[in-house]
Amino acid sequence: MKQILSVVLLLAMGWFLVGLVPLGQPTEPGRVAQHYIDNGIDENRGANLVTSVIVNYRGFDTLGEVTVLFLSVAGAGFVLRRRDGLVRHEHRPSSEILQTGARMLFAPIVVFGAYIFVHGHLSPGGGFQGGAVIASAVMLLLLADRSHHLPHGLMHWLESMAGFGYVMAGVAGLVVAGSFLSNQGVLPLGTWNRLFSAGIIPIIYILVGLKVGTELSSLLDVMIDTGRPARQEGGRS
Amino acid sequence: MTDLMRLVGASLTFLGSAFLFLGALGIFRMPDIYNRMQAGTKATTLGNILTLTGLGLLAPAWLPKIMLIVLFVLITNPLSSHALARAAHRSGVTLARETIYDALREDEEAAGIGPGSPVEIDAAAGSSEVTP
Amino acid sequence: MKRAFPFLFVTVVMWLLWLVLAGNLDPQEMLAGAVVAVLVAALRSSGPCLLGGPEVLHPRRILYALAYIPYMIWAIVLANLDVAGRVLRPRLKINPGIVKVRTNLHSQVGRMILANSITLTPGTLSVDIVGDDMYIHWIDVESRDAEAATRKIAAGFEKYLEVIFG
Amino acid sequence: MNAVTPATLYLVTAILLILIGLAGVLVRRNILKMVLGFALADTGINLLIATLGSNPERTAPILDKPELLANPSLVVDPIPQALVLTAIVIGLGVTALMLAYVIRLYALRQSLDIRDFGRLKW
Repeated sequence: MKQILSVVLLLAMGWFLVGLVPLGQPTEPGRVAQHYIDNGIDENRGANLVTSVIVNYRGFDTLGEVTVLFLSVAGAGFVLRRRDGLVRHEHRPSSEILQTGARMLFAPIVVFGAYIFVHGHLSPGGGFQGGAVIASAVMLLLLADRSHHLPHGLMHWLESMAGFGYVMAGVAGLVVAGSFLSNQGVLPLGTWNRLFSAGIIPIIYILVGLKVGTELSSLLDVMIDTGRPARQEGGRS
Repeated sequence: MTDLMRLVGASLTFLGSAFLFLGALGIFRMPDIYNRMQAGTKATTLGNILTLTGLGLLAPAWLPKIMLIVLFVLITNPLSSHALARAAHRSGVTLARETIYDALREDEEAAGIGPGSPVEIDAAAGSSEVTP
Repeated sequence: MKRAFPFLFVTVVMWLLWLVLAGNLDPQEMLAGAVVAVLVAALRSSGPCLLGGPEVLHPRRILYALAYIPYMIWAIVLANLDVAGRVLRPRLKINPGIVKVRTNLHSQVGRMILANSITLTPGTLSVDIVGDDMYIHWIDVESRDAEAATRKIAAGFEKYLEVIFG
Repeated sequence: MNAVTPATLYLVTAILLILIGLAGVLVRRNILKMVLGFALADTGINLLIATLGSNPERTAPILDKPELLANPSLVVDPIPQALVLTAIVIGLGVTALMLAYVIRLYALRQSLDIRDFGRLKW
């Protein structure tokens, strides 16, 4: 009965969605977007307009987004902190070949992640993507070698400093140009389409990349280190 | 020049997809996980390399990055299949009926551990110590 | 020098990787790449300890490494023709088993590359490594003897890898 | 709607993804599969928003070529893409938190069946 009900509900919702969406009509940018497109280069010098929108025009939202990510990681860490009902994994080293490969690949993957977040204002990519790539390198290392310990002190320091730096960049805009996270006059805007351009945008994206990378790495560390249930039997699966 | 390069690039891409298809067919036809992985790993590696190289010839600006991807695939693809095969053998996945010999099982049994046992074969034999 | 070499080597390789990714030689890119390369090489986890000393750049080793590339490509092509032949035949012609192969490589990277090469060449797949014994799944077992299997499967690669990784 | 354009295909795919994901949440009893359903619906919504901002006659909003710089009206609306980027990150955070709770719940009852967690049901 419930199954049929849910199918009917879904069909109704699908019908509603299909009616809501303008199928097959190309959309033109709205008034705000047209302003960003026309003036984005003059105001920010970042070739990637999406980055300009995220880090500058809607930079305050991104600060909130970074906070949400931090809170969810902190929440996951808090939920998984208590270990009652769980025992630690017994230590089973993986193959020597795999460990060597993981350690060999770690550095290139981190460089690739750094490349992505440093070039966030020039090409597709940015702090969140680059941070995720770096976290994938850490995951590779952790999965290949469970005995590997992350430098938690360094990571916490980096993470807090990155968040602090983001807010400080915003305050600098407030002091110099009179509005939080303003990009005018804080740093020279530079030339279009070169690496050192777009004022504080690359700085903020580098900070976001470091923050996301360290946050996701600690999340993976907590999840891998959780252990398995003490009892195996019982319960429908 | 450009026409020739387009032709070569398109042919390489086609050849690569043919090898990828053969790999998929191999996974379908082979009897057990190890034999399937044999077909899968080799065919996907060469298939990827050929497809990517063909793409690089079609768009020469991408060639350096594509060579990086090829190198990455060459390292990671066999590594992952090694990890999968090892995990399969450790958790006791049976070999195909046609299999004639299993040295690893014999050595594990000689060391007194069965498949899926949490005890490490090298810890039990006390032989190898991996030093970083 | 001996202590600093792995760090320098990783830095230079990462810097070159950055320049290939950036795709141009803008001095700004070179500067940023150098900063990132030094930082990454300074990470303890980035595995400079996998390398030996400066002797890895001996010209003889580089020459053998260059010769290894076409040898490997040829082996991969042969492997794929082998797979294609087996898969397309109406009746599967397989005679599989897991054999033991002995390696006398000591470098960790060398052993990894040996295992990868074995996986990519005709009819063999590396399953496990315990000490100096590699367990190889062989799709068409010709010999159960470890010595003969080593000669048949690994010797060709080891000839090169022994020189490259010492 | 005369011809099937790529945008139409994306929209249909997006709606199907949303519906499949919600169906997973409603019908499945395994909590892990419900989380997967949420993630699937999330992807569908992202695809929907990104497609709504697309236009086959325009290109990506990255002005990295001189001809684009001279004529910026050749690019699409950047706002939906920025929104989707934010949504992906928030979705990741939500999924991570859900998975952490799944691990805790499994430790609590040794089960992932939603029927074993009926205490709050009225």
